[in-house]
Parts: sequence; structure tokens; C-alpha cells
Amino acid sequence: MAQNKVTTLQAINTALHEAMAQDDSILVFGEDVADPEEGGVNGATRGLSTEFGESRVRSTPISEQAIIGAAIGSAMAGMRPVAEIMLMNFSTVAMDMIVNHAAKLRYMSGGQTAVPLTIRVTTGAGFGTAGQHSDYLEAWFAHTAGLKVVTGSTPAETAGLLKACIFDDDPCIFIENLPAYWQKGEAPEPGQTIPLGKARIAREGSDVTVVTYGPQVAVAEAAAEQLAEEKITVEVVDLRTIQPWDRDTVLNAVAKTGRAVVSHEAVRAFGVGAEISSVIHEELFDQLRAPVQRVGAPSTAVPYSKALESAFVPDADKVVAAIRKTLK
Amino acid sequence: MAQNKVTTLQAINTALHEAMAQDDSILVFGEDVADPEEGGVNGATRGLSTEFGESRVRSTPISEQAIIGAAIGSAMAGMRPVAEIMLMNFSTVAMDMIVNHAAKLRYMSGGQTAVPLTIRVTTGAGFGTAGQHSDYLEAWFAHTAGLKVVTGSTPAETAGLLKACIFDDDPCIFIENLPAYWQKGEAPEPGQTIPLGKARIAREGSDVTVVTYGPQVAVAEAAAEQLAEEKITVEVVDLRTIQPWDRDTVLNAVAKTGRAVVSHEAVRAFGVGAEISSVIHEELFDQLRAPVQRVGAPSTAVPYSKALESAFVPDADKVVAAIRKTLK
Amino acid sequence: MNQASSTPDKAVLIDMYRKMTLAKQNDEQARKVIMSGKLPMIYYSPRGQEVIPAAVSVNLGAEDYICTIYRGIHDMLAKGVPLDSLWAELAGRATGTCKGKGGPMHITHPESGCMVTTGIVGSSMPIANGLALASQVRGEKRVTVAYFGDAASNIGAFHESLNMASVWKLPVVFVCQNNRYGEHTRFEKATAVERIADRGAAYNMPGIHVDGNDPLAMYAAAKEAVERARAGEGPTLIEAMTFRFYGHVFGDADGYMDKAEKEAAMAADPVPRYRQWLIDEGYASDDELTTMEDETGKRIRAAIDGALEAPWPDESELYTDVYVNDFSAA
Amino acid sequence: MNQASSTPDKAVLIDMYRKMTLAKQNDEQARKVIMSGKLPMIYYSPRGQEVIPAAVSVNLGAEDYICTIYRGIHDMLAKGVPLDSLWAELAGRATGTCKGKGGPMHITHPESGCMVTTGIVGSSMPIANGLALASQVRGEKRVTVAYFGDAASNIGAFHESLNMASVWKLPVVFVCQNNRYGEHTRFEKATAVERIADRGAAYNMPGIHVDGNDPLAMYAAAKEAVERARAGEGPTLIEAMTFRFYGHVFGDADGYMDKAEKEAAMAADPVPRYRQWLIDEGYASDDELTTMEDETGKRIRAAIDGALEAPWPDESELYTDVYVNDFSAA
Ligand SMILES: Cc1ncc(C[n+]2csc(CCOP(=O)(O)OP(=O)(O)O)c2C)c(N)n1
Ligand SMILES: Cc1ncc(C[n+]2csc(CCOP(=O)(O)OP(=O)(O)O)c2C)c(N)n1
Ligand SMILES: [Mg+2]
Ligand SMILES: [Mg+2]
Repeated sequence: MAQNKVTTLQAINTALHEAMAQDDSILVFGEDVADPEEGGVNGATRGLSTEFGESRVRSTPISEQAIIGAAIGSAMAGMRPVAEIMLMNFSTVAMDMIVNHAAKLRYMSGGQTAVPLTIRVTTGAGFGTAGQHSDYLEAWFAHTAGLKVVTGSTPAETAGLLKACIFDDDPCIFIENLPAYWQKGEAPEPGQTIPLGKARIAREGSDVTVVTYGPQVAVAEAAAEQLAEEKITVEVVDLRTIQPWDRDTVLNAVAKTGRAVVSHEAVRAFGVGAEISSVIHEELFDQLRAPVQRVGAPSTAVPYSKALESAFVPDADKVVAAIRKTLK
Repeated sequence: MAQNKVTTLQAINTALHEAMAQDDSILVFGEDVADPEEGGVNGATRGLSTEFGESRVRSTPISEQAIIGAAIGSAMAGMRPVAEIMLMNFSTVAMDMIVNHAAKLRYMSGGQTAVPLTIRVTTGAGFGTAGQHSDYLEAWFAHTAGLKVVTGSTPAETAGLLKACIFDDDPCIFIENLPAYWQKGEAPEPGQTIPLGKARIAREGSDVTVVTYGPQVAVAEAAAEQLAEEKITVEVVDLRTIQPWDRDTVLNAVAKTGRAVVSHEAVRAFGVGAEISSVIHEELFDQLRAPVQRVGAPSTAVPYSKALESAFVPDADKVVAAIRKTLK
Repeated sequence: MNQASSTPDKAVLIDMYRKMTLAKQNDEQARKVIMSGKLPMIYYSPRGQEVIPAAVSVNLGAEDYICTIYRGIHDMLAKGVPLDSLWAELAGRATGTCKGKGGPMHITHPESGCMVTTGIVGSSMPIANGLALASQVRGEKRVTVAYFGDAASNIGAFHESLNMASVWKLPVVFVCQNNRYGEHTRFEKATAVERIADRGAAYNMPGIHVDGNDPLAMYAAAKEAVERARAGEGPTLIEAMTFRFYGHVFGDADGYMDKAEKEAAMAADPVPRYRQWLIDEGYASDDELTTMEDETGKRIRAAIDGALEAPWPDESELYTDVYVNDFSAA
Repeated sequence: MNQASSTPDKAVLIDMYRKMTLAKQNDEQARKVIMSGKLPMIYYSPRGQEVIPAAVSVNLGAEDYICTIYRGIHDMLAKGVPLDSLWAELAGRATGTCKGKGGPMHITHPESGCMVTTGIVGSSMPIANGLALASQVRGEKRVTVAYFGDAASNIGAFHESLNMASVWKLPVVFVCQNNRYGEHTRFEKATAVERIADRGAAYNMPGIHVDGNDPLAMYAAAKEAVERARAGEGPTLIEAMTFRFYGHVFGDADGYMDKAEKEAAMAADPVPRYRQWLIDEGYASDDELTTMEDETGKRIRAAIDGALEAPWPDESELYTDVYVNDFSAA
């Protein structure tokens, strides 16, 4: 099946091509996204402007507020814009547009206007881009009512979820992990979309449940492999949609094992894991055999030096240690 | 003691006067803050420019990025700027400056530069200012390594904490509650500062511990009063510093009662309460007699209509209900 | 009155007055009902600025879009937002444009083209670009107007929006209502340039500086800009000079204002001035205009009365309209 | 070479060349060490832009501040950031300027006045204002320079910063290094105005459009701006035309570039051109300059060698410098 392997980047590119071919109202814009600019610095949007024209696929000025504003307005007027904010840190420049407008216009208008936009953002420590290029802000977006926050863990998952976001009628923050761009996996089925709000059991197990998302799914799987040698079986839940998240799947999976670890690359304190952990404790207090453990980055900026950066991102050892804590 | 009562606004104003008189390096700027502009729309900075001059106290253009940039740069050069962002929602416009720069410059420079600035922000539902003027973003700031996040619950607390922020060597987000501006309390002791990172036991009790901050402290106290009639005694912990928060005081207070409620006005999901609740569960799992309950706003924007806005903000009844849940 | 060569025909001149008197009387009634305590709200009065949206709106159709700001009730009325649901929204009632969820700073009424009312300074512009972008991509002839204040021209969103609109030749008109203050701060104290219109040059965009209290001049400026946008020739920046009579927020102590300037501006109230001109030039009789005014006043009073009797939203409304399909937001 | 009336004296001319050759050779070594695999890093080469910071920096003292960007290694070197700790930082070592925590995009070295290096487009400007504000309030004569790119002139922070600097007459010089591309996007495709310098008018600020590859013209522009700032007469916007030889990030496929334009720019490499001029005009001999170059090359190689042998930061460093007093960040 080697010929069926694709990178995440290819999967994203294919998903965008498919979506644009399917629906004329889809627009793509962001810095360098058109083909004269090489379809983005990583090539995620390569080929789109050649196929669909530079009216629908536009390279923008470096103006993140205007980019998201253009997305909001066109979405309200019935288009389905896919705006790219190159790196998640740069979304801070457009935070007003995202949070005070995109997220709220449906609510503030009493349902008269919808904002079906997708904001693609990339992030992820690992390439030495340091403090201003590697932040994880999903907890912010999840805390913001009205946004949907989505991320994939494999090329096929990424493609299916991205298309679901594009065709969803709400503003979606779609998070792409930069180091994962060049990782390979099974190619997505053509035409496939993955429903939002539904988690996936990435691996079955009966001793401990790890709830996670994005690149940490593979880390959790690696941790599970490690523990399988000791006959400890680990269930891995891939959230896919971080908000609104799939409480039923998570709670069922944890109820089954009575033990849980929540893990993400983002800073642990006040992170997404805190919400998941709290709800698990609230709902399954009597069934839990140990307190839920959280794995995440320390409360620091992402450091540059390889020596420090690699200690910043939680690895399988940290997940294994957290799992062991629940087994004590 | 009636003559010793002051409003929160007066306490803030006095604190700013005291601080500026004490230290020449303190600057104040923000929209309308100088006296020709009436010392702010609410008068929080009234009198400062008259006393200390319009070089140190400046009304700015409506340019939140430039305001925070000016604060960051001057702080790096040895000043202690107090920048006002009129409402917390507007901080989204300056989020890059706050998060990518103010919060990180000490870390990214390896400790060579410090950013001793204070950002005063106001917020709070209750006045019908709706979706774009009443948000609570403390969870975002708490998730951002390098920032200190502080808020007071009475006029005297507010004054003491504000001064601590101003004289602290790190960037502090100081949150003021708009409806509380005109509430009265004991006047602060002249010269008093309240150390950052230390919570306060606002009320002693032995059955349940409520952990909260800002205007919810009074709400928790009201809930405690209500339950006192039933001989249920409630301990109320006022966090004061939301990040880095005082784990010792909180954990001791909860260990004492074995029951806890965490409460805030901000949206409950992915809010500050999730972190506090998670840590309590993690650290006191065996001592807890019931799962920690969280009280907070629903995952919506703040609605305009009085009929909806009053249901948005958690009141004493909601805190009482949460307390009762822990007693079941 | 600057009798431009392009004086519009009578129907348009009367229509402009209709819009102005609607906005003026609506404001008078709003201040009255607030003072009476019957309808408490934070109110940003646009009294004094009526000419601008009246002159802009007679150049627009129902299909054209506007994005306006907290001080935009005159813009909304000129564009055709209906009084009943507007007032019900101001009163926070279930029958309001936004079911009471938006309130005065967030009136939305897509049917009349009022797409966004925003409380964040500067934010009408980037969203207006997006509406215009949709029209451009679809090849529609629709025009979008972004209203904003003078002080908003100092915020980043202004810059990004005008640059993008110009680069993409978007069918948008940026209308800056320069009332000489941003909150309590005088224009000169916050703005490095003398004329905001001159900032157009920084975007290779025509910048028109116009007396926004002069209906004919304002009409001509708006017409030129709307036609340019509609013809696909790109955006225009209009700086319309005006004045707000009732401070930043209705009820503020206006100690920060120049008293003489304010008195002079109020004495030169553009609405009665235009009324007199219409009569003097024979476009209408005093009686005709009085009848129009009376009828307008009645409609506004009826809308207010209706709003005050309308039902409050049910508490369940707190949790709806967060997403298209309601997940539990509680 | 545009022999301006204000040709500086020989020492300054030589000093400019010293800074240029330092930046040029440093870049050459950087690309070499990256290609060798010995020091992998994401590198934004400023090759081709050396004249600008050289000409600016000879007008500055050590006490003056600069804020620069990810493509600012030439700015840092010209301002005096020492090679050893700079290279140790690039290598992520404990002896780096920032103990390895900042890396190439975040070099800070207050001793030489390099206060901020930022990776967020546009953000050097608001912070530069703040540094300048501190100097103004204290009555110091210090000047702050904010470096940024052409594409950064389209982001909101540019607008807010220039307006505020002008309103407050801050002692700051905004130096736009216009290398005609922002990442892969050509200047014209993203920028509505032909000359960024013309945007100065939008802030009532002098805007100087200058050939940033012409040392004498660049020197004159910088001198004028720095003197204005130092005299308390306010900010200046300089648009210095230049070109980057090695694309956005070193190693990018430069298919988006105009080949002929690039070849012409490289053929007109300003550093050897200036070298020849110095010799032709009798300011220096070939030998003298060769000696200087050799010595510079040696210093750079020594710094790189030292960096590669320097210790890595201890893992405990991950958790320090978050706050002044270290709370546990783990
Ligand atoms: C980003 C942001 N900053 C600050 C405010 C607070 N604020 C509301 S209105 C206003 C003044 C705006 O002045 P101008 O743009 O001239 O419009 P006007 O109110 O005069 O019509 C300010 C500062 C805001 N709403 N948004
Ligand atoms: C706010 C923000 N948006 C996008 C980026 C990604 N980015 C990095 S450099 C760059 C191009 C900047 O071009 P220019 O300002 O001309 O400077 P140059 O790189 O040419 O020196 C972009 C878009 C960023 N770093 N920050
Ligand atoms: Mg104004
Ligand atoms: Mg450039």
C-alpha cells in the first residue's frame, strides 16, 4: 500500500482542491497562497489559484486583521472562505476579528447572520522557531463561545476534518501541526468528510484511557506500545474537535477503565486538559480509581535551543509516566 | 466609620496617585486618561496629569497596539508604565503585543530585559454593554507564561494589589470590574501593598471551600450567609493573583473541608476554574468527599437584554446550588 | 448650501430630508425616553451627523450593504432598518432585530442591508471589505459602505482595510464621520494628519474631504464614490466633517469640549438649515414638511410604545444562536 | 555613488565599510555552516542589504537603541552585537546572548543597544516608540531606530506606531528596508502605494525615499533623520530601496522571483561596489581593505568555532526567566 501513503500537506492540499471543485462559494486567501507565490511557503495551497483562478484564491498583504475581516464579511454574504493565518502566533494580531466578530456575530444578531469561515493555522514546536512561532492557543479558542476548534492526527483525519470545517456553517479554527506536515499516513478516501463534534477511539485498551488530539495521538500510541509489553493496555481517544468536544465518547472511554490521562503539546496550566480533566472528575468521581493526570508543556515560552525545545514538548516517556501514576 | 468608605474607583485613583508620587519612573497612558480628557471616561486617572504633568500622563490615540508597544518599550528602558486598555475586549486588538512580546521578552532574552508594565483593563457584565464590551479573558492570560494576572475584590484589596503590580518587575494584567467601580468598601491604608501570589481567606468555614476572585468573592460571601442559616459554614478563598496562583492556601483550605466549589463570572468551559478544579482533584483526590463543582457563565457571548444578561452572570443562588451538590 | 452642479432631483432632495428628520426625531425621542427612565440604555447620540448617512443612502439600494458603529443609529435608519424591530432591540425585547441579544451597539438587519453594527473601534472596515469581496467575486454590482469615526482612523484596522481594498479594487466606500472627538479626546491631540482624507494617498485611493453637514456637497461626494465602486473602479475614502451635539455617550459631562465650538455647531444644526433651504428653493412647503415630520414623529412614538410592551426574551434564548445546531452552551 | 554634499569623513567611510564587510562575510559564513550541516537553523539572509544598517549605525552611539526583525543580523552586527555571543545564540548554546532561549529571531543585547529582535511582522515599531518615549520623558538625547521590511508597512502596527510617534514627536527613526518582496509576494501585489516613503504624509512625518544600496545617499538620509530625532523634532520614515539575494528564507525555491531582477541586483552588489569606490577615491588601498576583510573573516570563523564548542543550556534553563522570581513553571 506504499503508493497510498501521503503527507499531511498533500492531504490538506487535496482536501482544498476537492472542496473548491465541489462548491463555488469557497474562497481561499492568506499570505502567499496563490501560485505566483508558490501556493504558500509550505505549498499547502499549491495549484488552487491555477485551477480556480486568482479571484477565488488570493495572496494577501501582511494584514491579518484585514484577512480575517475579509473572511468574516464574505462569509456573512454567503461565501465559504478558508483564510490562512500562517502561524498560530500571528492570530493574536487578528484576535479582535476572530473573537469579537467571527465568534459572536451569529449570537449578537440573534441568528440572522452566519459566519461559515474556516481559519487554517499552523503551529508546533520542533523546528527551532522559538517563542513567537510555536505557540498553542487552542485553549483560548475553546474558551470563546461560538468558535469550533478542530485538529487532525493523521493525513486522512486532517483532510476529512478540514472539509467538515469548510462545509460547516460556523466559524472553525482548524489547527495544523507544522512538524506533522511532512509525516506520512494512509491517503484519505476521496470525498470523505469526518463529522465535527465526534471523537474517535484511536486505539482500544482496558486499563487506562488517554484523551488527546493532534500530534499527541501518535505520542500516546507510542506510549501505549511501550506499556503493551508490560500487558498494560491503553485506550487512546482522539478528540478531533476540541470544542464543542465529544463528552459522551470521552466519558464512556474513561468509565470503562476508571483511569485517565489528558495530554497535549500546549502549556499544561489553564490548558484544554484542565477542562477535560475537570469534567471527567465531575462526572465520574465515584468510578475513578485514581485522579486524572494531565500532560502538557511547562508554563514557559517555547525555547529555541534544541536542548530545551525537546524538553518542552511532551514525549512518550512523559505520557508513560503519567499513565503509571494513574496505576499506582 | 462611614467617612472611611470609598468606591473602588476612588481606591484605584488614590493608588495611582500614591504610586506616581513615590516613583518618577511610573508613567500612565491610555485613551482619555489625562485631565483635559477628564481623567478617563470613568475618572479613574483623574488628577494625575494635573499633578504629574502630561509628559508622564498621556491621553493616547485609539491605537491599542501602539499603547501596549509604548508600554513595553518604556518598561524595557527602565520605566514602570501603567497602560490602560479601556475594556478587556479591546485587549484583543493588542494581543500580539501582550502575548508575543510583553509576556515573553524576559524569557526570550534569557533574562536580559524585563518588562515591568501593568495593563489595567476593565470588564464585567451588568450594564447592558453586550457581546463586545463585557468579556472575561483572564483564562487566556493565565495560560500565557510570563504574565501575572491579578484582580481585587474590594476597594482596599484593589488598591493594594494594583500597587503591587505597578512595583512588580513582571508584566501584570490588572483586571478591574466595571460594575464594582461604584461599590464602596473600607478605604485602603495609605501606603499599603498586598503581595502578589498570595491568596486570602475572605471568610472562614469548615464545611465547604469556595475558591473565587474579583466580584464573585462578594457573591460567595452572600451564598455563605444564606447557608449559615442552615448551619453550613463556608470558607471563601479570594485568589487575588489568578496566575501564578497560591496553590498552598487553596489546597490547605480545601483539605480542611474536603469539599470545594470554584466560581467565576467568566465562561465556565475552559475557564480559570478548570485549572483550579483539576489541581484540587489531582492533589487531594483521597481527601475529597465530593467532586469539585465549578460555577461560571455559559458558553455564550454576553447578551444585551437585561432578561438574559442577569441569567448570564452567576449569582449567589448558583453558588449555593453548587455548594449543595458537594454536600450530597 | 454648496449648490453643486450635480444637484439631485426633487424626489431625492425630499428623500434626504425624510431620512434626516427620521434620524433627528428618533434621537430626540431616544434621549427623552432614556431621561424618563422608561428605557435605560447606554446611548451614543449621532445628533448633528444626520446629513451624512442621508446623503449616502439615497445613492444606495436595499441590496447594498452597510457596516456601522455604536454611534450609527442614523446610518441604520437612513438605510432602512425598520423602527419597530429597531426599538424592540434597543429595549432588549424578543421582537428586536436580534431578539434582544445584540442591543444598541450590535443592530443587524440583513433585509435592509445593515450587516454589522460594531462596538470595536475600527472593525467596521475589515468586515466591509469582506462583504465587498463577496460581491466582487460573484460579479454583483452591490456596494458596501463602511462608516466609522475620525478617531478610528488611527487604529490598525483602518490601515489594513484601506490598503487591501485598494489593492483588490473592492467595491467599498469608507465614510469617516469626523465629529472632531474620539470619546473625550480632540481630533488634533490624537491624529497626526490635518485631514483624514489625505490618508487616501497612502493607499493610492481618492480621498474626499467634504462638509458632511452640507447635503448637496455630501450627496455629490457620496454619489461619486458609490458610482466608482459600482463601476468596479475601487474604493474611496470620504472624510465628512460634522459634529456630535451630545458628547460621546449621552449624559457625559462635556467638560472636555470646547464650549464655543459646540455652541456654534449646534447653532448651525444642519437639519433645520436644510429644511429652510428646501422651502426657500421651492422644493417643499413648510406644511408639507411639517406633515412629514409629524407623521415621522408618530411612527417613532408608536415604535417605542410597541417596544416597551413587547415580550422579554425567554431565558432559554441565552443558550441559542451560539452555533448553527445548538450544542448545549449551559 | 551619489556624491552628496554631506560626504562624511574618511574614518566614517571606512567604518561603514567595516560594518558592511562584517555583515556580508558573516552571512557568507552563516550560509556555509548551514550547508555543511554543522549548525542547522532557519536563516533569513539579509545579504544585499548591508549598506542600510551600516549607514544608519555610524550615526548612532552605543547608548542609542535599535529594534529589528528576524532578517536583522546585519542590523545587529552594525550596531555592535558581539560575534561570540551572537553565534553562540544562533547555535542555541548557554553562552549565547539569550542563553539559547531566543535564537536567531530573538537576539537581544542591551549592552550594544539591540533591545528587541522580533519575528512578528510590524512589531518592532510599537516597541521602538516605547523605548523612545522613555528617553523623551527622561530628557535623554538617545535615539531609537526601528527596522522593518516593505511588507510590514501594510500591517496595522505600522500605522498606529507612526501616528503615535508623530503626535508625541518621539525620537525614533523608522527604517523600512524595501527589498521588494514580503516572503514570496511582490511588493506591488500587496502594497497599494508606489513609495512607502509617501505614507509619511499620512502622519505629517517626513518620508525619505532613498537608494539603500548607495552608501552616501543612505548616510545622508540616516544622518538627517537621526539628527532630527536627537534634536527633539520628531520621527522620520526612511524607505531604503534594496534587494535580498537569497530569498525569504535561505534555501527557499525562488520560483516566485523575477530572475532578471534578481540577477541584476546581485550583479550590482553594493558591498564590492563601495569597496571599489573607496579605493578609486583614495580613501583606502586594496591591501588595507583586504587586511580588514581577512581579519573580519577570522573573527567570524573563531566565533562560529567557539559557538559549536560551547555548552548546551542545562535543561533547568527551560524553567527560568519566566518571571523575575522563579515560580515553578514546570
Ligand atoms: C478598539 C477599541 N478601543 C477603544 C474603544 C472605546 N471607544 C469607544 S468609542 C471611542 C471613540 C471613537 O471615536 P471616533 O472613531 O471618532 O467615533 P465617534 O464616537 O466620535 O463617532 C472609543 C475610544 C473601543 N470601542 N474599541
Ligand atoms: C504578523 C505576521 N504575519 C506573518 C508573518 C510571516 N512572515 C514572516 S516574514 C514575512 C514577510 C515580511 O516581509 P517584509 O516586511 O518585506 O520583510 P523582509 O522579510 O522582506 O525583510 C511574513 C509574511 C509574521 N512573521 N508575522
Ligand atoms: Mg469622533
Ligand atoms: Mg521585504
